[in-house]
Amino acid sequence: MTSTPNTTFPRMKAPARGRMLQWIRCNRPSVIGVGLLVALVVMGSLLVPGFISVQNARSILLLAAFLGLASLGQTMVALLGGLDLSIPYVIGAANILLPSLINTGMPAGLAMAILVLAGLVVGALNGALSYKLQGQALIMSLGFGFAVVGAAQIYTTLGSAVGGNVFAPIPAWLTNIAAFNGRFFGLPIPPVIVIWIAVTVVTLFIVRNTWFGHSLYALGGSRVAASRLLISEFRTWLAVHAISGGMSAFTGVLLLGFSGGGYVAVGDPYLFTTVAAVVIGGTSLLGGGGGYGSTVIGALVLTVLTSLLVGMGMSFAAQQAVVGLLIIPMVALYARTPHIRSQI
Amino acid sequence: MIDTKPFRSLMRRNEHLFVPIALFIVLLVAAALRSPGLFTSSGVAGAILVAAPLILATMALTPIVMAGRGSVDLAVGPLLGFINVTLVQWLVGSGWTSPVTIFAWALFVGAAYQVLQALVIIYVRVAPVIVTLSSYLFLTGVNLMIMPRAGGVVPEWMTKWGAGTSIISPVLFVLIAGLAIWFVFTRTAFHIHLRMTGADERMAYTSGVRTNWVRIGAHLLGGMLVGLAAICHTALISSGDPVQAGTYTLQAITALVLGGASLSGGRGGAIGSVLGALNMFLISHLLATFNFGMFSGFATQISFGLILIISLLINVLLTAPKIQAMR
Amino acid sequence: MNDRTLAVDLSGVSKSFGETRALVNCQFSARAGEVHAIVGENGSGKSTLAKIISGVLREDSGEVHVLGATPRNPVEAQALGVATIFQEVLVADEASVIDNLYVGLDGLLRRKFSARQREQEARSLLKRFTGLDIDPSMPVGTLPLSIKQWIVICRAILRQPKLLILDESSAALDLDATMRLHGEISRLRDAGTCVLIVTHRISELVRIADRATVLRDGSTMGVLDKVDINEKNLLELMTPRDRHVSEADNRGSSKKAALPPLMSISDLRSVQGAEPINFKLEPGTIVGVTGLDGQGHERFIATAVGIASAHQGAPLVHLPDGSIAAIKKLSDAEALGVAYVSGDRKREGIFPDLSVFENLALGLYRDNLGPMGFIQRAAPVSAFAREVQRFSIKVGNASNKITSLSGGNQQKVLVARAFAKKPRLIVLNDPARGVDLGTKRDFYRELRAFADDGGAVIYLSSEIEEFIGFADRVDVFVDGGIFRSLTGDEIAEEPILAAMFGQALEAAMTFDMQRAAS
Amino acid sequence: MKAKLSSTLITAGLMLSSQAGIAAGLDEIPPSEKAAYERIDPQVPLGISPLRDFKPKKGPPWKIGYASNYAGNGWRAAIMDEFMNKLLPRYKEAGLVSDFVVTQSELKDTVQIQQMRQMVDDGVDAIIICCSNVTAINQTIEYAYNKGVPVFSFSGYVTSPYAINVTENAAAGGYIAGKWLAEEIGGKGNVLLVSGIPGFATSDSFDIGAKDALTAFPDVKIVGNVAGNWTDQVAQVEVQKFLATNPQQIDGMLVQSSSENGVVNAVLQSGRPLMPIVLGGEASAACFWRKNPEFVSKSFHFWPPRADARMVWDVVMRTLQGQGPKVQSILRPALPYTIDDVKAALPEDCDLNSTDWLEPTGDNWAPSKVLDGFFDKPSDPLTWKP
Repeated sequence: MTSTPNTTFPRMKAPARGRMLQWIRCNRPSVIGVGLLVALVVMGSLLVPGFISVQNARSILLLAAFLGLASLGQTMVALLGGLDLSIPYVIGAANILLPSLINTGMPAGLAMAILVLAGLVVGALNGALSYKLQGQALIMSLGFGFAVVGAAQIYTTLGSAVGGNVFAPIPAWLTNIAAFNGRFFGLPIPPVIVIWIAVTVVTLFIVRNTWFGHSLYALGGSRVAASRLLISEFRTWLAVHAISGGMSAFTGVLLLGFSGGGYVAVGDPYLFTTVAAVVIGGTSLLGGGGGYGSTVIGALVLTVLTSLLVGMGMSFAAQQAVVGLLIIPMVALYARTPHIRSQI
Repeated sequence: MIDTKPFRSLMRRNEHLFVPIALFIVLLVAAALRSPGLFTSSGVAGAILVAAPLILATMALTPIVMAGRGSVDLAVGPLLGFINVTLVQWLVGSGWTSPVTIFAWALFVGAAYQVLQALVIIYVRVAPVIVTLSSYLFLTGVNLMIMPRAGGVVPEWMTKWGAGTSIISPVLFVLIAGLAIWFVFTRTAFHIHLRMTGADERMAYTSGVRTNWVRIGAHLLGGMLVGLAAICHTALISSGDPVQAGTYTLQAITALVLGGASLSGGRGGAIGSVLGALNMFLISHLLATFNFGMFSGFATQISFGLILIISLLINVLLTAPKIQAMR
Repeated sequence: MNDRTLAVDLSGVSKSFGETRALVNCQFSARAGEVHAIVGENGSGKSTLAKIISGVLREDSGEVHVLGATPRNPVEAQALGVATIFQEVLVADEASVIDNLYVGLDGLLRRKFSARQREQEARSLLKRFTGLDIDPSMPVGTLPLSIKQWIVICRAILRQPKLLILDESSAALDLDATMRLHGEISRLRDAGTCVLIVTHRISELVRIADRATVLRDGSTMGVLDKVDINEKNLLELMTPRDRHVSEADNRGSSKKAALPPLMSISDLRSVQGAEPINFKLEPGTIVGVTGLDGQGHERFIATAVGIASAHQGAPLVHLPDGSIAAIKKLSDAEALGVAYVSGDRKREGIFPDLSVFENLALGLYRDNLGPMGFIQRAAPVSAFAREVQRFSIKVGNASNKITSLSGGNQQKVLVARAFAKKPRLIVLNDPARGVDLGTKRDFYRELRAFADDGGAVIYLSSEIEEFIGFADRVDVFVDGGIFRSLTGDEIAEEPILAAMFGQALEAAMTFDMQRAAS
Repeated sequence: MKAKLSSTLITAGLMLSSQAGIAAGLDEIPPSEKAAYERIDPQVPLGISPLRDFKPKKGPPWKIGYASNYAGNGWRAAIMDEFMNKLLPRYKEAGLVSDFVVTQSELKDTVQIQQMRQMVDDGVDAIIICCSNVTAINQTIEYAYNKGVPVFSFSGYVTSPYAINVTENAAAGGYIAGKWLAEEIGGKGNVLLVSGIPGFATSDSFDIGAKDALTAFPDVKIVGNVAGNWTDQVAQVEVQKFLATNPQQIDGMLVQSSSENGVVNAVLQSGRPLMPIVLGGEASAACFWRKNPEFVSKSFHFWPPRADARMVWDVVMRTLQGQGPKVQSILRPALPYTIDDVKAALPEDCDLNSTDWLEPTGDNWAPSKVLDGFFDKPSDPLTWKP
């Protein structure tokens, strides 16, 4: 499940059992994540009536899909040891700009493409300017987020009586993508779930089989060693931020079907939940380990957990507190920082 | 002939304050032109009242950030909110309203929670940014559980604080108390330990600095300042609010960066933080004079974003030649 | 063993880091008022020993007595009177010289010295050692490395230690400075301080040590008294009897015919103001590059592969078709068939999270991209098999993380990565740092074979012994330029040493004669 | 148990407030309007107005400030439009208003406090606020009052003794809505409560009233409460999330208006059968109703935006003119309307995405005659002479 490009060497000689243990050791975060996921589902089926149902599974997958799509960029930035705090703002900006563009008479599909492209550009710009900052790069992304969402809100408010949010007729097909009763070629699956699966498969394939994917892990492991292999840190840094911006914009436009209108705060929950999904999945924020496969597990764990807690009658507030408490033990399991004694 | 050496070394040590000071002067001049009302006694009083929680929250972040390891405290806003709602809901709700109780509670809760975070960072050895992220989510949830919606009342003696009609006000005294705590702290050797730990933890550790105590101390100090910030915030809104205090996190981080502190540790101080917070206040004050109407909220946001970006870039330009010289 | 005069007394101390056993049942003791050297090859455990004595590390088992107690951390060690100067120059660049000197000397809250006292003491201390009048309020980041090294030394001296530990601390100092340091060490010794010197530089300790403890593979091999401290005795104890370097004579078989060079460098200045460098490298030759630390040889290596840019001129590569191309950046070197291997494998070598296979294959993927830029694994897989065989790398499972291998095997993977690219010229920056002799021998053998097949090698090392019986030529750097090129029988310890210290060849010869006579 | 507790609290509160009212200013209210003060939120101040003898510092013309705290829904947009494009030109022409200053604080109390203080310092003559936090800006209102700047809160009250509240009786509105919904679903079933912004006056009052109404229906259970922020998009997202994570049956939606269209869409998207939903005046939801007349039996004007805006403007002008408002809080009752009213207001091919509002016809919300009754020296503000 993990997307670390630790290619299995073709001629493995170890006996099957040793191989299994070996694999578990190498993919400990994923194993823990999947174990947690299974445990949560079992608990849900025991504690919450109706937890194991097509309806509930569809709901969980739909919510996890948005979180998963929004977390893709965050995962890649985290692999390089950074954090992108502009994600919620870019989501919000795309979410209000799309209906605003539709209101000008532009076809929705074209508007979506333009916005995803704009997201890529904004992300790349963020990456270019934050590259030199290293430790403070996340603050740069925050500043970028503020600027982008502020600009988008001013743009959409110009000539409109509504400030910030945008009202517009949303095409039925776009609503269908994100709706619970959405249908994918007649199947009762909201298309956004299919989109998420497709994005996941493509991402895992690309990371495993392209120079870019390998560059990510090489840079996360050791910047200098990577530069000796002619891996450009700048280009990769730029690329992951561009991807993050593009995916945020993509999530933002897809969420329009969910929100029914441009709603700038639709991205707000993703400020920290994307980080939580990345961390719970097992990608170390110190760079190097983990990957999008881990984040997919993390997003599912978070969503199943939320659903379980709601089913057990917990308020939104209590859910948030529980998720907050969960993060430290999860990170302590697989991303403890080394003791200072061992760093001298 | 005048000996310029001490002056030069002072300049060198405070290079990071150039940008915030310059920005502060520009903003003051602009404010004087656009809104002379700010420079009346009630204008200043209002400014103190509104800016005090942010100034103190930014100061609270300062020692924690100075301790290094990229430990910017994301939980500062929700912790401020936690103190705010517990003050209103638990203390005032149970009739404990004496100033001594209120201050003791605010300082104790702030310090205790921060020390807890420090202990997790030290002994569980999880990166500070993750510990505080976890705290952010946890406290945001807990605040809503304690107080599902804004409301409640503050103690009788505090209701007058929010008036902000004269410069010499209780809020000013709390602010001065915060600065005094900071001043005392910088006179101690602990301040040097903190700077050295933040600048190079391995060096400090091997040189015999008790780095764990320093980290705990930094959080303790930060926690006490959060407590004072929470009192000023509570006085400002005269009620409890489980949600809004959360926004102080991003504001304080922005102010901290505007004040020239380095998030990688070792560099920072009260002057920079106070300047950063004041600059934030002045920016929003100035923007409000332009009658942006419905845009005012958005204009503020975009300005903060752009100024943050520019300020970071200027910091890079200032420090870049030095880094090259080091190599 | 509980002799009162013993400043340090360790018995049966073991320490492991995961799979690696750094110390195995190690014995060590040192008296007050002596200079005691801890000697051993890289990776023999001497730094671990120093860290245990200074409280940074805790032993897994055994008894540790330092000045009458067992320090559990640096704070306790310092309270006992231990001061340690670590290998790495640990300074806070943003803080002032004063703060860097006095760090850790205050109480948790109370300051022990007035600002005035600090300022004066710092100024006079630095003046005494560096001869320069340095403003103690300067941020350290703006000072050169050698001054930083002095700051670290002064920090230790300020503490008036009863036990002073120097862990390879003269690395950044020039000869003159080293002498001043030795003077200070003698003064401290005479005042009753126990001084421990951790080093692999034999020449350094011959001059100064009263006694020497030799470590090999984490165990004590023996203790030498002053009269017995000489190169022969030390080498005998440091290296296993069956694996002496000199046995593996991989010197080039014969004089090469005057072939056109693979690389030529003329009037290159890698450092501003240095003597221009002229350098030629013919196929089939192995050129050793050395010098005292900070003499520009490392910078030269970096320039030769395009990691650093030259101040003037550029290295030229002569291609088989007769054309000539310059190396301006690392990608040029790569394109022209010049491979680079670093000995600092933790920083610029391995990728700790990736598998053994990926660590090697990462160097090859880019040359083997398939349609649409997708990675092809066939070529790397066969290259991996070939190189594992060639260097007899003990891989275990190729999909294990590289960190599961020993240091020597990790380094082999890195050298193999360079070989797998089939370069024409290999540049190695101290690749044998911290590896065992068996690995070194494998390197020498394969590099020689590579050269005999028409390749060429530039090999930087700080250990003179490495060149003996291996290099065809040794270029010794002083002040950023090549001070002397040694060939043939000149490739021996004394001439190289003499050159490193900038002495004339005759002086080296007389030095040698004197030794022969005595 | 919980419901019982809250109902006791409400009753206690009602008694308290009515006593206070009698003691203070309730007998000043025109007898015909007393009905609007029933079932009032106990926190609404009902004393004698502090501005009875108010004289403006100067003017006319006056400079009015509008310290808005939100702009993200159609309701606020309609109000802005009424202020800027209808009322302002008319009153400028009459020489009564010179300037209208607007700020927006994005729901941040501290920002609103700063903006209001700045308005006072920059010399506005009166400040209008809307639906804000009940207590957070009280100190600021006092500050303004002391500088001779009256503050008027519309569509929502503040507890400050120095402000005038010009608002609908939201608790009574909530009561009507709750009672109607309980009856609509047959007195039995699960209800989702979609609040406005918790902690803000109108939202809390409405919920108190609604819950009070449901105590009479023991078989109606509130199974959840989400915050719709009075915004369609927010409500749509929140209700969808709720429906996604709660598999149980929902029989009715107790919605605070200005988010009903979002709730309708959320239910439609969830694939569940449509249940009765409380509708306010959103033209979009009304259009859906027009196309599906069987959807609900009745709807209500809880807080019609344009009528609310006109009412507060009227009161501000009268106060500045020294007409002397009698009481702290001027309240209006919710007005029911039916599918016939919708048919009269909207064409058959109405827009399901409209951002317009259905308003009470004519002067029905706050007739001049009625407002006259709340002032000591009543006069039409436009024809008033100093």
